[in-house]
Amino acid sequence: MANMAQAIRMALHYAEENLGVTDIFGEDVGPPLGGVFTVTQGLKTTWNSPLDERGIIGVAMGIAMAGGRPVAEIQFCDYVYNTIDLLKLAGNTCWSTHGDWNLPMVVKTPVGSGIRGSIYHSHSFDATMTHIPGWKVVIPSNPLDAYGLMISACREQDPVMYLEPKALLRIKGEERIPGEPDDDRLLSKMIDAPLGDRSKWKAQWPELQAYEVPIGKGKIVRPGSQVTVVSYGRTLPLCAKAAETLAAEGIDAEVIDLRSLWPYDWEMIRASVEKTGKVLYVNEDTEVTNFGEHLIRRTVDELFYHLNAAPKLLAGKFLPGIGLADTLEMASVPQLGDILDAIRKLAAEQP
Amino acid sequence: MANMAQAIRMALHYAEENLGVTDIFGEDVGPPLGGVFTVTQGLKTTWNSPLDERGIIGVAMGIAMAGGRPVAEIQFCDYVYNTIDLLKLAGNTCWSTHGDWNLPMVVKTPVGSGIRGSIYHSHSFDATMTHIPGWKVVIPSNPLDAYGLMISACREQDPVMYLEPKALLRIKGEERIPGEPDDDRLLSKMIDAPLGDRSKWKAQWPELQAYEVPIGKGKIVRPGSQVTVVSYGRTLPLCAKAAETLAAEGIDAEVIDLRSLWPYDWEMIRASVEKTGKVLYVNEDTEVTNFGEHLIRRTVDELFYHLNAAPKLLAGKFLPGIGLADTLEMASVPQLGDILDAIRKLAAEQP
Amino acid sequence: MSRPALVEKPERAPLDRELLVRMHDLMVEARVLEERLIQMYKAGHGFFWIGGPGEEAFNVSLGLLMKKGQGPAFDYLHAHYRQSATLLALGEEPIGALRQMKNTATDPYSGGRNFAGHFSKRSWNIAPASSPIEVQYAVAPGTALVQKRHGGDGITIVTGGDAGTAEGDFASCLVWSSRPANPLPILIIVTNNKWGISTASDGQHGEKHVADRGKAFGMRTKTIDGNDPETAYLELKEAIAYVRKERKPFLLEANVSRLYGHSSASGANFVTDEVDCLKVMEERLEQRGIMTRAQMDAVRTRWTEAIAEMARQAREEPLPAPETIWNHIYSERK
Amino acid sequence: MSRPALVEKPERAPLDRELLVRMHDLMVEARVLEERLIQMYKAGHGFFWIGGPGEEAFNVSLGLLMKKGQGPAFDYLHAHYRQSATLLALGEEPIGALRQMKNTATDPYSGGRNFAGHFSKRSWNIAPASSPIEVQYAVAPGTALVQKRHGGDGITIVTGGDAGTAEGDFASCLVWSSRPANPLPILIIVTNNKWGISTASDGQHGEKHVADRGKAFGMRTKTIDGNDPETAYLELKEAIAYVRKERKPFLLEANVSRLYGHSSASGANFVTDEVDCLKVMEERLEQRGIMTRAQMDAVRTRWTEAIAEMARQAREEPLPAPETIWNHIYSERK
Ligand SMILES: Cc1ncc(C[n+]2csc(CCOP(=O)(O)OP(=O)(O)O)c2C)c(N)n1
Ligand SMILES: Cc1ncc(C[n+]2csc(CCOP(=O)(O)OP(=O)(O)O)c2C)c(N)n1
Ligand SMILES: [Mg+2]
Ligand SMILES: [Mg+2]
Repeated sequence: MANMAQAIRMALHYAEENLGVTDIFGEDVGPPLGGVFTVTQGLKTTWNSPLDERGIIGVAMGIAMAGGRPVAEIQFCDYVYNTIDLLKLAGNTCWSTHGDWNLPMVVKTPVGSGIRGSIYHSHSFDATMTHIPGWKVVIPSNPLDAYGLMISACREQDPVMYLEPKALLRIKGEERIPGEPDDDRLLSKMIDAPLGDRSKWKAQWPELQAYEVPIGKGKIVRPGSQVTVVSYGRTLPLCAKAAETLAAEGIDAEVIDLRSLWPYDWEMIRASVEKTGKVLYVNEDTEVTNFGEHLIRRTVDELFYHLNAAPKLLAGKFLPGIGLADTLEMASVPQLGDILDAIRKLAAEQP
Repeated sequence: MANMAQAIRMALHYAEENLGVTDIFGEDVGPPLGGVFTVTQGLKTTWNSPLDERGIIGVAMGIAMAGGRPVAEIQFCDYVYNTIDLLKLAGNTCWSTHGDWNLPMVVKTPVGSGIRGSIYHSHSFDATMTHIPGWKVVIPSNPLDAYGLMISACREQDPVMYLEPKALLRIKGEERIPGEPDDDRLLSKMIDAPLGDRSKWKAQWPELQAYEVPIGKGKIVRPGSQVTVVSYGRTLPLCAKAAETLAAEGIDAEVIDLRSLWPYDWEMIRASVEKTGKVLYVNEDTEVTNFGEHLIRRTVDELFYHLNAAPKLLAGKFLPGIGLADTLEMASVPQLGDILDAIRKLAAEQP
Repeated sequence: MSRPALVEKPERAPLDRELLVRMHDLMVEARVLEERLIQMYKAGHGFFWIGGPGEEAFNVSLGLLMKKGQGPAFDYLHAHYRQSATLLALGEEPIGALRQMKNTATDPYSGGRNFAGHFSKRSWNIAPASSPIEVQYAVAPGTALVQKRHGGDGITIVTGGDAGTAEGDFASCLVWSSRPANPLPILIIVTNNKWGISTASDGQHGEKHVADRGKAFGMRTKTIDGNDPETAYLELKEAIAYVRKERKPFLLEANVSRLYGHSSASGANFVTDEVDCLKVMEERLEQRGIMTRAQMDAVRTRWTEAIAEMARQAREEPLPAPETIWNHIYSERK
Repeated sequence: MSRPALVEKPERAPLDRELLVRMHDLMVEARVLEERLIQMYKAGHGFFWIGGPGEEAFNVSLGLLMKKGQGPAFDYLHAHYRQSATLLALGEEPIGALRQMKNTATDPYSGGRNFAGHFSKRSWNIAPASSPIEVQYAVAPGTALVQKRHGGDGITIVTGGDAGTAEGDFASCLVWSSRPANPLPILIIVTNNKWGISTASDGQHGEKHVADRGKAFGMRTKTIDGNDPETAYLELKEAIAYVRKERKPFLLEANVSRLYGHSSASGANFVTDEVDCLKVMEERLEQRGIMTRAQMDAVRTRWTEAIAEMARQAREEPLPAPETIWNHIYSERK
């Protein structure tokens, strides 16, 4: 099966061919590298931009204004923070002009910890981004969703922020992308750029098919009855794994992959919490003014009398950075053990 | 009594004279204007910077590194969003260098609605700022606190973000700044720049005295027993007024002025909520991934079994901007009527 | 360091009568419109004024020279908040600006949401003017890039003030427009009025001319007297022709005046110590015998009455309804 | 557009023997250190490598010419992540870099928190190197401003790469350093290795020389061959002397090599098609009869052994304890 990097690449190829994507660009996005995570190798509309994130977002807006359909990359979300004003501007352009202009543009950027990225390659961006109105925000946790969300993103008429959990980019999926060949090695031969000289290389694209993951729809990764666990991105597979482990201990957790952060699938969360009465939100952004806190607010706002325990958030510690040493990274953002503990504790709580 | 603009100005004068403040700078901060809200008129270390917010924050950091003590201004917080990376950098410098460097610097910026500022002179900044570790964040709601918080800010060894609720800058206080003259007109004559040619004008400073509002300490503006209302900035006086009004209806609300957003006075909130069992958080930032949601999370985390009703947040609507027309502004951010309704509803709730 | 007041003297053939009369009419229309907006502000029929009195010679010329239409075959304008004269020269009705001032629901640019002078008109490629200084310079290369690929002779035009060039976005515009991999058809304009709100440019600019910053990038550059209507028109014409044909960037700096101060925040009162391009124009028209004082007065009277009438109309139109805040967060286009 | 490889030929009096021998020793020390860091990465004793092999001629010269000490009377260095040779030339022990590579608790620059090459040493005015490209250019004018006011001859030095000059912060540095109201004693350096990760500079830079961007600001500028140790030293000496004395900015661009690619992310393998400044140095020393091949080999052996020993030591030191994440969020200074 394709890994997430390949899945996004295939979706972008599909979008170039079928959805009118005109420019896939950013730092090192074009040849020879095709992206620091190989996500944009072999695509036909890629190009390398100057090292200037403000220019990247600004030019994406301009391309969208003139009828193009850009997918712009910020190499690491850690480097997006000098463009927040432009992201806000992109998000308010339609509203400020009373509907005169809209900006069909996608910005993609790797997020999160898990590759020993130290202070500036470990940031999360979900808290900051969900505070910016006018955008849609998605984050896949497996290759097939990554494929389907990118296709949906490239069909939107408004800005979409596509977050790539970098710890998951190299992980293979369990479901096949529609059109991808059966043989992984064949796939790699077809679409992964070779080592060494690439100047003559061209990707051989499989016959890919449309597949959409609708923006705003979550996914129940594991049904359960006792505790609801809502997560996304890097921590989602850990939550799924924790739920599996805990099933053996007799704890039956329902795990929801939110997939879209804005708009998000409140109906799915609501139905689950009405059933379980207990909910744990898990993400790895720093925990003060965190998007999970929004979800907790909405939970107590609308479901207070369904709750059998206080809703909980497990998130990154409120620290200025994630330290390089393993000891530091492990202590800073949720790991499997932390998730297990949190679910156990919540399951055990007696109202 | 001094208004808030005068109070901050006097605190800055005190800080220039006594706390080693070396540079008060930003766009139009120096002569002839002395700030678009007159806050920096007549001060001796002011100067006008280029129109470049990134330069302003960067240079403040550099000044702090070299042993200066800067107070940098971003003219409106609406224009701070291209500097978030630098604010993050300022906030992580001490941590990243394992304590080698620290940055004693203050950034001040007007925030909030209330002056018909339309899309770009109405922003709040508390949500974004409280998500940035390594800073202290304060926001006064009256002139005396404004004075005391600025003095505390100028004594810190780490970056302090000083938010000025612009709707309150022209409002006079009810308490005297230590040292300010009895006669308001005299004060104005002494420290407000004259109209017309100012090139020969010099401020006549009163004999000001030290007065600190400790960072991290809230204030109970009105004690009460039935509902806790926690607010800050522009909405604080509205909450106080609402509580007063509601007292006549037999609703006894306790109103807390948070004053410091980070660190904040959790002990004060906790004690109050343990007493009332009901809490309403009020601010005017947009309500998704809002700092009030953090406070709600902490409330349910630690005080779940003390609650007689779901804790509530009244905040700005999740909109791309605040529209210029009065009808739009009133509908977008909490007004007195909204606060009255929210308190009434919470007070009436039966567990 | 102070700058020479006139950097360039017009030495070309004068413009023909018809064009000058047309320009004069538009300049008067724009001036009267701005003065009406200021009056509305002062009378409490609006919360804030900012606009372009003093820039009419340059801005009218720009509007007359633009290729108007929608899409990459036509010119894009990424303007700042002093560009009313350009809109009028393109054929826009003044009532839109009055409605925006009064923030009525009928405001065609923002539905009562944005400040005066914040135009937006997609059908003519007028990108929305937004309050943050200089961001338009980061966006503009994007439309130019699509135009380059599209072919034809459509160009992108971006304008902003002198103080704002201190923002990194101005540099980004120079960098992105002059990449050897893809030079762009973009006219980068700086209208230099020597002020940023209250801050004089003298202490802030190490550059002799802002336009010099383009030189390192191998760009054509020029600093012109934007207060002279003929110079403005002819220099713009030449610069636009170059960009249209060569598909390469041009950085043009125009020295202009700020005749009513920065905005209503600084009082919006007429200043007497700056060159008034409308006066320059009228003197020339009289000297050359193209129009008489009486004819010119008649033009002003005509516009004053017409625009006063429009202002009365705008004043009676309703504000947007509160619940409309929820409209247009996302596009309704499919 | 491609650039001339050598922009400037050294035509001055050669440096004296003693200095050349000292420079050689430091260049070898730095090269051996970087190669050891790469080895550590490849052996799994570190997660990421980035550093400055190929820049030793320039970076050693810079360190030798700096005025070392704490506070505004001394020079500030706002460097990026390829500056190890400068630190060594200032007298820093190599073991610190090894400790940072191994992210041990003893790492003197970040306590095991930051990547290799991210130095910080307040007692010598070494500002923390941070990963975001170019932000140091926005910060550096701040230290220079304090130095200007302080008096004396301390200056601020800021360094960064060629690709990064596309960020607005580079322009901010030029703007803030050259304000007529307060020109600053700052040496603005760009080390041009013609690459930003995988992106060749040819397609991205409309400027013939990055240094030309300073000209509009009335700044002294120069583009030099940073691979030639003598040129580098002498040009730096002149530029530093100018800034020290005149209290004005200077923009210096040094063409340098990137001998092990961008970082470990691109493999960190030796490239054979770029000039190696250490080879240039050694050929010169041999030609002039200052050192023999055998003497130079002995220098390398000495450093190789010393640094290998330090690496062994660093490898055995413990990682920071988990609970230390909470330390230094705020200063403990009072
Ligand atoms: C990013 C940003 N910072 C600050 C402001 C506040 N502001 C509005 S206009 C202005 C001065 C602009 O000067 P200039 O660029 O010369 O344009 P002018 O108004 O003179 O035409 C300032 C500082 C803003 N609108 N945007
Ligand atoms: C703001 C920012 N954007 C992107 C990156 C990722 N990145 C690290 S190094 C680099 C290339 C830098 O090139 P250059 O400025 O020429 O310096 P060099 O590495 O060649 O010395 C990039 C894009 C970053 N660190 N910071
Ligand atoms: Mg100006
Ligand atoms: Mg480089």
